[in-house]
Amino acid sequence: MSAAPAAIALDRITKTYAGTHAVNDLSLEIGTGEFFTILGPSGSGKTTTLSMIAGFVMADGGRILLNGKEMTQEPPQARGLGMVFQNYALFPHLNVFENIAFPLRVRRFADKEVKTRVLEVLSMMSLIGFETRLIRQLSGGQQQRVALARALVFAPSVVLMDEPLGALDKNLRYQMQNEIKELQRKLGTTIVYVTHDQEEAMNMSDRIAIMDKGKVAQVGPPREVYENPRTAFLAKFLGEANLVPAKLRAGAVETPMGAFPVPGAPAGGEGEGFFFIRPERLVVAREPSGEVHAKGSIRAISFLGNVVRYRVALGEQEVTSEMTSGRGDLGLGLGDAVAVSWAPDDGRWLAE
Amino acid sequence: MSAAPAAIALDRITKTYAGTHAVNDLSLEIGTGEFFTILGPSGSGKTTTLSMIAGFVMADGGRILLNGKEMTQEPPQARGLGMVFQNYALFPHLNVFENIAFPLRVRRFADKEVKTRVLEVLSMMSLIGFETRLIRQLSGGQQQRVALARALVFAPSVVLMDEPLGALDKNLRYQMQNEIKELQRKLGTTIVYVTHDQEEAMNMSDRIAIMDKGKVAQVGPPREVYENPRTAFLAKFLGEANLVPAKLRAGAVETPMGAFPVPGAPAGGEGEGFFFIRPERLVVAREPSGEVHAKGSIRAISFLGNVVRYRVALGEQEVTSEMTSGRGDLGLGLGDAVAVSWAPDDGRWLAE
Amino acid sequence: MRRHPLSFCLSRAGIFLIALCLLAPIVVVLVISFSADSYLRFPPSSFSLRWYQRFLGDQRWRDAMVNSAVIGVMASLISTTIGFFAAYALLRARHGIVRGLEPVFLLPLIVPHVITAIGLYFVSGKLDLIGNRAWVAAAHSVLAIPVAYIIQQSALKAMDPALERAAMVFGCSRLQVLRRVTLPLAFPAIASAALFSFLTSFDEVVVTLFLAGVKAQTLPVRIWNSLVLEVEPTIAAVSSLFIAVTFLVLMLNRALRISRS
Amino acid sequence: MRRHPLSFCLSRAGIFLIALCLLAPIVVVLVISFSADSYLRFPPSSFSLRWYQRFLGDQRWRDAMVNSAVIGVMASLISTTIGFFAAYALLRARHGIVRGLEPVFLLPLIVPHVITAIGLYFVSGKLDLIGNRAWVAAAHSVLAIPVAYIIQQSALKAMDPALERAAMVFGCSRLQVLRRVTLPLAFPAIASAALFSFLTSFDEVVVTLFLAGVKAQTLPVRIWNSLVLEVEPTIAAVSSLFIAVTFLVLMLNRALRISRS
Repeated sequence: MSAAPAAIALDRITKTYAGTHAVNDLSLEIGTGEFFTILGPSGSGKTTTLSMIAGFVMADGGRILLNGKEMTQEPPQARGLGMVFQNYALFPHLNVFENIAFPLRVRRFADKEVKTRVLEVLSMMSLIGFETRLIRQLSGGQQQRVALARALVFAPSVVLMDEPLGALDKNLRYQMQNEIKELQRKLGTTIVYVTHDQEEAMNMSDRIAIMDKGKVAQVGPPREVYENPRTAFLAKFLGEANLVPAKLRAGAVETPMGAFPVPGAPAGGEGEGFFFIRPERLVVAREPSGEVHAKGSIRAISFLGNVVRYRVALGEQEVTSEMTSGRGDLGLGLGDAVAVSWAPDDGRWLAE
Repeated sequence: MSAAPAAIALDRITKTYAGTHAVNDLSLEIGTGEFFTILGPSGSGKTTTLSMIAGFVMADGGRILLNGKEMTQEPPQARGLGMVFQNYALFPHLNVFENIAFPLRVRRFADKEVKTRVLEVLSMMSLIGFETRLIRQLSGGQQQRVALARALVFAPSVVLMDEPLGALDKNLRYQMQNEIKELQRKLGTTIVYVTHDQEEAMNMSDRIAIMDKGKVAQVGPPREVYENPRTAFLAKFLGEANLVPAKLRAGAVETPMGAFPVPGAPAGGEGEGFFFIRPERLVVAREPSGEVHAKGSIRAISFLGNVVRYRVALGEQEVTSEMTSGRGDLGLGLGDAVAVSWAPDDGRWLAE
Repeated sequence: MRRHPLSFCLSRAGIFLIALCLLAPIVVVLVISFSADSYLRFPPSSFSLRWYQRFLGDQRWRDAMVNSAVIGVMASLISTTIGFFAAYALLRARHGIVRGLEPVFLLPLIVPHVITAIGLYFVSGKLDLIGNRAWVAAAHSVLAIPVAYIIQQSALKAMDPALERAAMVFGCSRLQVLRRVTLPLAFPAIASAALFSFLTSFDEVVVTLFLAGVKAQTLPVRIWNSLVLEVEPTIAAVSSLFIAVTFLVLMLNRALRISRS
Repeated sequence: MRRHPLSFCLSRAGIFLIALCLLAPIVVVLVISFSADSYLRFPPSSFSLRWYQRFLGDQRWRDAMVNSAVIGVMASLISTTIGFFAAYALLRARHGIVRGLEPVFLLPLIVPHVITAIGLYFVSGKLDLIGNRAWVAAAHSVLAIPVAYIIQQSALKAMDPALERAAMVFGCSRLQVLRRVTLPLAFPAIASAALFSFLTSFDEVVVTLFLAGVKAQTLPVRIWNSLVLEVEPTIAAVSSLFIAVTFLVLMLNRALRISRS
């Protein structure tokens, strides 16, 4: 760990509502300049965690440090954070310029300085010419940009974002993801991003924390969390997963489809759990093509555009395979006998 | 066309609200037993179209035929359709049994017959044991099943579904898609399904109609609509698309990336438009691998789980490539010089 | 422990003070009603139930109570029915003309009661209806219809329109939709409307003073009239009973709401 | 063309009929006010403005108008301020005790006005405040606070709480949040509350009759008192003016709302 303090350090924070733990003994360190995403199902505590960082909700226990300074009981206005809200929370009684100038006005910046700074972010966000518009005269995408400009105008070192793209449609959403990511890289801002959209989380983040029931279930870079989930919940929550009930015996897993070696499984261990493999690692064909395979028949084929999804019955068990849609199809039909093949490295053992 | 009348025939129907066409001169034929999906952005008229089929909204012009019978001005209760509503629209003052029995009670079925039929669909939907529960005591997924059971209990030949899975989370949603699809295959019901989720539409439908501005922009099986969109709007709306501004000259397209032959482009035609290719058809590598290629440098790499997305700058132009995430990556980094290759068959010419 | 700044304590004290001021008039009436003094005096020197006995032993007070109850029930039935009908019809009306009538249904809430009273008085005098209980109930309905309309209209508005559509798709005619879906779902609001219409009639003074004559005197009017002659704590006793009935009706309303959710 | 079944036509006719009944009392008053007859009579045999002239030429009526206006404005200021403060504090209170006070703020709406009037009368008599305009205004505030509270509370409740949070994150103290965000956004509701509080005071009869004495007689009380003595169409003229003021205030409220959205 470096000598500089973490941008944000949460040290065993807890928040209880009506006797149930919304957040339970949670610790996290977020580095300066990091794009850090908190992902989780609704009710997992991700919004409560963000609210505690912002200061809207006070932790019942534990400590919150921002750039090394204790902030646990400080009100929001003392924390100096930028924030983009879920539905933007732009002030409807102010025009675009005054919305963006708000943090500067409150800080009593001179008019001249306010003007310079606001114009700077306006041009950064391609909003020149919109200064005197009212918020309700803007499209969703423009409102998003104003919210972003307001969060950045006073150059805070940390910006919190609470599902900022939730209200935009697919195409605009993807475009804004890239813009935010590029902006963050350029400005070196630390971003804490809350979302329930996994693709968004993987596309933008340096690290992802997946929360479940008030705790962090796993933290790490997107690829690591995707490829090596620690539990069956994580495997299913991030991406699609085949989870075949299995028994571990002498370093190999026994499944209804047969017994396979699995890398990384505890050599001497025994127990019940799952054999886990991602759909895109399974190859469906008339003949086996990988080192490991199982035989079965096709139950369903769905064309999903960029991929084709096959559901294959292997005895009682059903697995899903996803393959890139080529020109024409593989000539496979419902009920056809096929082999499902994979590389031994692609399977994992998950003890529940 | 077969001798039997279409399950649903819309003949040039029009609906105007306050001077603007919500639906404009729309014609469609939906065959018996077909799973037909209407897909479109919000405001495209898909909900209005479904409302006119159901009879909630009367068409200003045109004709609606159900199984060959003119129904244009008939009220909903005369049309004999089943329907699953967006938020289920289950009756909160009735229990599960009476909710499902509702269509039979209104039709004055004998108590015994009601019981037999309701129990039959209850078991089909795995809802045995829930008969006396109130609706608010059920989970979202269970409510979905009750709504489905109520729509099917009187064996209507046509069932309308208005974003029935919109309220469910990702995993349950996918499971219900498969269940509905299997049920429909077993019962041979004609289904008209409205959604804005493209993956759902492609996964379930025999045919998809994409609506835009009150009109049907394209109709066809999922693969056909995905691979051969008729306009740039359609290419972008269904799936991801690279649309490179291009000029057509003598059967080849001229783009900022170079000039390529394109199959299916009008041989003698000239004009402005787009060169269109799907991201998954572009291969990024250090060396060219396909018959056609362009050289550039990597601008962004995002790991999205099952795929890795590369944004590659080709001069002024940027294209996106999506490749299945293999074990390890290709060893490419930001700024690396790469070649983007594709098969000539994969590109298309779109005249706006 | 959270900190309580001075401003927080001050604002709390302020809230309690204002609440006290709002409560004061009612508390005064309740206390005086249990007075043992033979004239109005606050605080009373000693307590008794004598004024309640005097009240219950007096035929004129008992008549006034019966009048209040009968007129209240009639007014409640009229206003709830008309209010439901109007709310249902106006919500479903697509046409400008009918929709434009909505303000008319709220009018008696806005127009000062004295004015409505004078207007009704002119009409009643001509028709020789002064002192007729049914006519007083009808006059009260003019004031209670807006209340019944608002309560039922907001409930109907909050109802998911997809529920009525579902009933139609599954085979119901308009009347069947009303009977099988709309009425059962609106029941709590209908009950509320009935109770609040009753209270509106039960509490009304101004209009009743003009129309009741001697025969149809209601409780509040009798209180009013007797104030001029016999200023004694009986009135406080009657008033306390009056408050009790009001709260009973409100509790009933609350119980109904809770039992349905 | 759409079909209009019989039931549709009947229901339409019913709606119009009821609307007519609700309008009738007001129309009668308005028509009589323009009568040229020297006694109350409907319909009038001929029309004139004589009763308006008589009204405006009478010092006692003019005094009543001034009293109504002065008391109304005072009551409006008191109730709007207290109503805002109470709504703001109660919405933000997390603790059960303060939250539990909400019903108290609605009490004067529920308790019959006669009761509140009697209670206030007892208090006023003791303090020798009968006929004091400020005291009448304070008494009216007891009735107007619930109105001002409800209007402002629902506006504050509808306000996106993220807006106040945004102001805090961007550096505002609690007081700055109030000044920079909450007050400007609540302005239309504050104006509405002020106007409706004014109307509540302006229209009040029952409480005023007890407290006004001779000095602080308001317009509706003067109408009331004069009804006993001089039943002549002046009253209709005054009533019509009264209705006019009421509608003026409502139109003002409407204009304010529209200009803000």
